[in-house]
Formats: sequence, structure tokens, C-alpha cells
Amino acid sequence: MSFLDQLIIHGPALLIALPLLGAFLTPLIGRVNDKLRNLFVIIILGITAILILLLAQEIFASGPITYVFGSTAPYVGKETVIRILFEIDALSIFMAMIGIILSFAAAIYSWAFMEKNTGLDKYYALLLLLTVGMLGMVLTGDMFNFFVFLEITSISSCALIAYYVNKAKSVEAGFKYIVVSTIGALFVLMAIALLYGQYDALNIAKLADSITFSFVDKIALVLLLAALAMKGGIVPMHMWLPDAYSRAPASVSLVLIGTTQAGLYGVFRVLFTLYGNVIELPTISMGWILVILGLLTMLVGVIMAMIQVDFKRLIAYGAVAELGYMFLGVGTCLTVLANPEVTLAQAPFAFEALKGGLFHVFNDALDVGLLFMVAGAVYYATKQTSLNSLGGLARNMKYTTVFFIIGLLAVSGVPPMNGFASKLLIYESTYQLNPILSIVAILASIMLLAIFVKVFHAAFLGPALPQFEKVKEVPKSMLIAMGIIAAFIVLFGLFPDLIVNTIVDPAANALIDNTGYLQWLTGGA
Amino acid sequence: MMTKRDYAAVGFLTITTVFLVFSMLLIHPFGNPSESAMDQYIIDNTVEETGANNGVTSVVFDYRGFDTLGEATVLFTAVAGVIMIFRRLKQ
Amino acid sequence: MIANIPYLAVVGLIVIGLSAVLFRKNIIKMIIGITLIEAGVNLFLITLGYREGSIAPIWTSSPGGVMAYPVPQALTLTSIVIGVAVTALMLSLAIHIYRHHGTLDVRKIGGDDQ
Amino acid sequence: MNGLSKIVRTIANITFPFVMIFGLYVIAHGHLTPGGGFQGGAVVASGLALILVAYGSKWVSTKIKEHDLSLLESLGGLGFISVAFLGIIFGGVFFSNFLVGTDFLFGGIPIGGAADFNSGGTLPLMNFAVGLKVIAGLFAIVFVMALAISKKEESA
Repeated sequence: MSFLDQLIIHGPALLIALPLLGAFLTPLIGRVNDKLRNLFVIIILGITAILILLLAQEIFASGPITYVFGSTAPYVGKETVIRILFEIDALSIFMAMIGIILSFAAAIYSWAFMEKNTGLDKYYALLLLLTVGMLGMVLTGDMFNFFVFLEITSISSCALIAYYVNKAKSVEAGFKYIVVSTIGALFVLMAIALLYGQYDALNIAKLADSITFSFVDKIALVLLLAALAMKGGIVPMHMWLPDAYSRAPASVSLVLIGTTQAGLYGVFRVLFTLYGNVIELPTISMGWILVILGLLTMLVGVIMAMIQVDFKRLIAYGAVAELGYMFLGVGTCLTVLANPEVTLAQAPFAFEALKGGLFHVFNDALDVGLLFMVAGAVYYATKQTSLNSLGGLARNMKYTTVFFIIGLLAVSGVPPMNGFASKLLIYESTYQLNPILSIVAILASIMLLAIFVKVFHAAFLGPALPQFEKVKEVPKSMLIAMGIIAAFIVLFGLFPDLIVNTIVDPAANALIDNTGYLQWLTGGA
Repeated sequence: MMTKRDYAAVGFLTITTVFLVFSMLLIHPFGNPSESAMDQYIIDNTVEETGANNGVTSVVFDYRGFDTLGEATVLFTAVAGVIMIFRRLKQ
Repeated sequence: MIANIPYLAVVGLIVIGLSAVLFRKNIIKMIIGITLIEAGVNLFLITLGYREGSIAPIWTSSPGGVMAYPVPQALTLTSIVIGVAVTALMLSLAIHIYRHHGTLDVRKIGGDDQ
Repeated sequence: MNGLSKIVRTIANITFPFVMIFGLYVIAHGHLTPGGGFQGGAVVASGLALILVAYGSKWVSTKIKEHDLSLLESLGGLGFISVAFLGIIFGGVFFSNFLVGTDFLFGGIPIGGAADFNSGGTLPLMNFAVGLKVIAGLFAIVFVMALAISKKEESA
């Protein structure tokens, strides 16, 4: 067996073990040399990214991979699943790609952005741990393991949000975040305990196979959805999100988007896979709840974004609005899927909506990430965050301005950027469910465009301000990081069909049809 | 004085309580869990498979060892976070 | 139904903890509330594995018997350690909040800024 | 934080060795008796915290630095993950218990519930690694918090 085969076989374990090893080693290497440590972190994340690509190739070619920890005999019979296993299908690897791109960009961005701060050994270790948590959440096939990684993500992101401890607001944002996410995680644990108490299993596939949708299951579903939607920042539970995003260092905000998406992944996995066999039972209402929450999220995000004067806080509310689109797309799909009278073949728009929603998960991560990095660059150059005191930066920060224009167009869904590609899918498909939905969605997009054009005008155009005369373009590492993300945005915008067909389509298929996920259990492979 | 937030909190608390009470009453009776194939397998095979007398340790470090890696990571994360939060700041 | 009465202790702990988080204004009391919720969930987890008249799942030379299920105990152990980590981080943030504001009362700490 | 009175220090001096031995016993016998790396580590760390309370963080900070604790913790974590990695090499899968049933250290299988220290495969190794990690980690948390509070007292 060649080395490459071995790498793919042990890939799922290495994806977690490698960044984890990096996190344990980072403080040791940081004692030797600072630059070496930065390089080490970037290399570790780079290798992880390559591994993810290798695995993705394998999964898109030949279906889900399972990896059992601790034994070569994966399970004993079909009745008992004893050990923890990773189960990676197209959706998992899709989310893992998002996470690793964000972390990789954040690590490069941090090189110059965080250079003048102290405590960087721990900062980089926590960044790697956050990546571990994110990857673990999306790759795992075990409910309790999911909870453990959820906690790793919460704890590391809380510490990173409170990075600027000398600012009271950052500490408060961190505290708010940890309280909210701990209670959420405990709800998740309670739900896991309820499921374990009934079915004596912790494995997602095993649970999905035996779930009967009793009353206790419904309570567990509510607990899981409430907690995970909160992690995902969906509207009645979004209060922590703007604080956390805007008070964290820009590089951390970037990765935080990934953790929010991992929360959304949890929602999707619970709805479509864990409760996938009984999805027809909760009638149509579940999908409509998602749709309405999505619309609310959109509107609240856009309206709150309008009145912000803080650059990063405004983007954070923009990010909230973007989250609404994903819920709208997925909810639309669920309304059809949960309706026993309509099959999927009769309503092809449902699948389009799901694809749009999932594609938008990727696009939102890139677009909002780029905007956060631009906001960080502006802060780095001017030490200002309030839009009222910014102005005329386009003269001195040419590249940053270009990146902001790309991000602005992408986030508000203007062709030819990637945001347009996914939003178009969502508009078209939701229109067929109910025209009002797509009208609201388009309206929210137009408002986003207006808001960000205003920001562009306020920060980058206008007369040169005397206090910003000496402002210089940001260092290369930050430009490279922004460039990577911007390149992805343009690439996705120019060839949306390619991306949709190669990675989004398998992910949507994996979500809609959970037989692939349960295959090894029900005796397929 | 109850504010709007307090009413919301009371409502949330009531709903949670009702849900939890119902789920507690509907789950299997206290002390009589249903036959668990997973746990029974572990009880039957721990000694041969892991060579440990302590069933819990064998679950923690062998059958569910990966959880323990995550748990150790959580602790590492918390320590790194606490040390980072109390770091010396540049004046 | 009647056999499930002991489980209500779990509900009690969780509700007391939640109400502390929601209604107390002191940050330390909120943290205590969260640890109470955690205790409730852990209690629930560990009772799931209890069988009437069972012994701990440890093989000794003493006469054996029915063994309690080991998996919930292991899960509880993991969850307790996670709880310790979370509490440590929350307390250190509380120390910082106290440094900045000289108080732990949430009403006197800035609150939301739009 | 300053130390406490002489009485407290004397009692701490007397109890400290017992707490240490008990904690290390719990770690070492994790695969035989109730306990394990986490529990034993917590016992040892609480013994160290006793010294911290009795003698004060200033005195302790002359003996050990927080980055040494952080280093120890990293070593514990590395040890744990390397045992798991060795599973790939010797057992063919991550976290494989490759030592059990061999003639190597800890390879034995206890028969009929008889306590045999030389058993458990990789479990004792992981217990030691986790024990080291928990001792260093928990003590580091308490120590760093105590130092932070004492600095605040000085400046006030």
C-alpha cells in the first residue's frame, strides 16, 4: 500500500490529530522563535488543507468514509456500535473546506495583524484549537463527540474574543459568549442524554436508524435545534453574535464565522440525518419555522446594520442577515421534504433551494470573512473603528479598497460575484414556494448593497483627511490573506456551475438522502 | 418591577420546566434501563479486550478514547485561554 | 410513572440553575447557576446507567453482581472535566470584568451598545 | 496573595505528602481501582493548591513559573497524543490498544478479577500522560488566577 493510500485511510484521524499536535507544540516552538512559530502554524494548517482536499477527492468519487477509533473491527454486529467513529460524507467535507480556508487565511493574516501584541504563543495555539473544534464538529459521527468538539470550539473562541483584555467591551463580549454557548452546549448534552436513555446509542447513524419520534425525541429535537441555532446566530438568539464578532480581533472574527457555520451544520445534520427517517412526521411546520426564522434573521440583521456606526459591528449585523438566506434555502427544501403529499421529483425547486442554501454557506463565509479582514486592515492602518471618523482611505490603501469593493459586491449579491450565484438559486426556488419570500430576500439584498455602498463612501471615498495623511497600505501578509479569499470569491463568481456541480451538489445530495450516511449500518458496504 | 425581559425569561423557564418534567416522566424507569447492547458488550468484553479491571477506565481510555483526547484538549484550551487572558500587556 | 420521581431532582437542579442565570444580577451567581445546570445534566447522565442493586463496573476479587453501565459514567467524567474548564474561563473573565468596572453587578456594567 | 498563619502552614506541611501519595496512587492504579488520570490529577493539583493557599502565590512564584507549568501540560498532551499515534504504527488504527496481550510492559490480562498492576495495555500510559496534564493544567489555572489577584492587591 502506498503512502498516499495510508494517508487517505488514516486521513480522518490525522485531520484532528495534526492541528492538535500543532496546538500542543506551538507554545514550545514559540519559545525558540516567533517567526518560526508563525510559519509552523501556517504549515500545519496548509498540510491539513491538503489532507482535506485528498479526502474530498476520495469522498466525491466513492461515497462516505468511516474511520473507527481504537479498533480495526469497526462495530460488533449491526445492533451495537461501541466505539467512536468519524463518518465523513460530502456535506462534512464541504464544511471542513470552509473551515480550513478561513483558518488558513486567518493564520496568514495574523502574521502582521497581531505582530505587536503579546501572548501570541497562546493565541496561535488557540487558533489551531478552534480549527480542531470546527473540524471535529463537522467530521464526527458520534453525538457525544460532537458535544466535546462543540465545547472545544466555545472555549477557544471565547478566549480569543476576549483577546483584548484591556478593553472592557471585549471581556464582556467574551463573557456573554461563554455564558450563552455553555448553556447551549448543556442543552445539547441533555438532548444527547435523552436520546441515549431511549436508544442506548450515541452514534448518529445508529440513532437515526432507530429513532421513532416519540414525545421525548421531540423534546430532544427542540433542545438540539434551539442550542445549535443559537450557536449559529439565528434571530431570536443572535444577541451574542454582533458583540463577539465586533470585539474580537479581525483574524478571530474570520474564524468565528466558521464556528457559526459549524453550528448551522449541526442544525442541518440533526434535521436531515438524525431525524431524517422521521422527517415526514413533523408535518410541514418544521420547514416553515425555518423559513420564518430565516426571514426574521435577514430583516433584523439588515435593519440593525443600518444604524451602526462601528465598522465591524455593521459587518457583524450584515453577517446575521446573510445567515438568514441559508435558513431560508434549507427551510424551503424542508417544507417540501416533510410534506408526504409532494415528492421531491414533483417539486424540483426544493433541491435547488437546498443547493442555494448550502452554496450560500460557503459564499457567506468568504464574503463576510473578506469584509472583516478589510475592517481589520482599516483598523490596523488608522486605529479607528468608527465610520464617522474615517474617510478618504482609497488614496493611500489602494489594494484594500479593491478588496472591499469585491467583498461589498459579493455580500450584496451583485453579479459577477459568488454571492449572486447562490442568492439567485435561492430567489428562484423560494419564488416557487411563495413569491413573498423571494421578494423579501431580494429586498434585504438591496438594502445590504445600500448599506455597504454607504460604508464605502464614508470610509474610502471623500476628501483626504489630514489625520490619515501618513496612513500606509497594510503589510503583505494581510494583503495575501485578503487576496486568497478574494480570489476564491471571484473564482466562485465566474464559474458557479463548476463549483455547484463538483462540491455543492454532492453535499446537498448527502443531506437530502441519508441512506448513504446509514449505509454501513444497514448493511450496504 | 418586572421588565419585558423578565417576562420573556419567566416564559422561557416555564416552557423548559414543563418540557423537562415531561421528558423525565416518559424516559425509562429509574434503576431499570432497557437492555443496552452497547454497555453489555463492554461489561462482557472489557477484561479480554483492554486488560483493565476498571470498566470505566477502559471506556474512557479505550472504547471512547477519542472523547478523552477531546476532553484533554478542552482542559488544554482552558489553560491556554486563562494564561492568555492574564498575560502581561505592553504598557 | 411513579418510578420516575427521582429524575425530578434533575429538573430541580436545572431549573434552579437557569433561574439563577436569568434573574440574578451578580456575575458570580450567574456562574454558580451555570455550574448547577451542569450538575443537573451530569446527574441525569449518570442515573441513566444505574441498574437497581448494581455494583460499580470494576472487577475485583469480591463477589460480583449486576454491573452498572459504564458508558454513562465515562460520559459524565468527560462532561465534568469540560465543566471545570468552562468554569475556570468564566471566573477569569469575571476577574477581568471586576478590574474594569469595580463591580460584578450586570446592571452597572455598560450593557448593550447598539 | 500572602500566606496564611503558621498553624495553617504546619498542617499543610503534614497533609501535603499524603495528598500527593494518594493522588499518585489514584493515577497509577487507574486501570484497577476507581479513579484514573483525571481524578488523581485533580487530587494532586488540589494538594498543590493547598500549598498555594498556605504559603501565598508570591512564595510559590519563586519556586515555579507559569510557563514551566504550561510546558509540562504541553508535554502531557504530547504524550497522550503520541500514544494514540503509536496505535497507527503498531495497531493499524488511531487509538488502538496495541499493548494488550503482548509480553511488553502492561501487556497482561487479569484473570478472574485479580488485581495485576502489569495489565491494561496502553491505558496506564495514557493515565500517566493525562495525569501529568491535569496536574499541570489545573494548578496553572489556580496559580495564574492567584497571581493576577495578588498583583491587583499590590497596585491598589
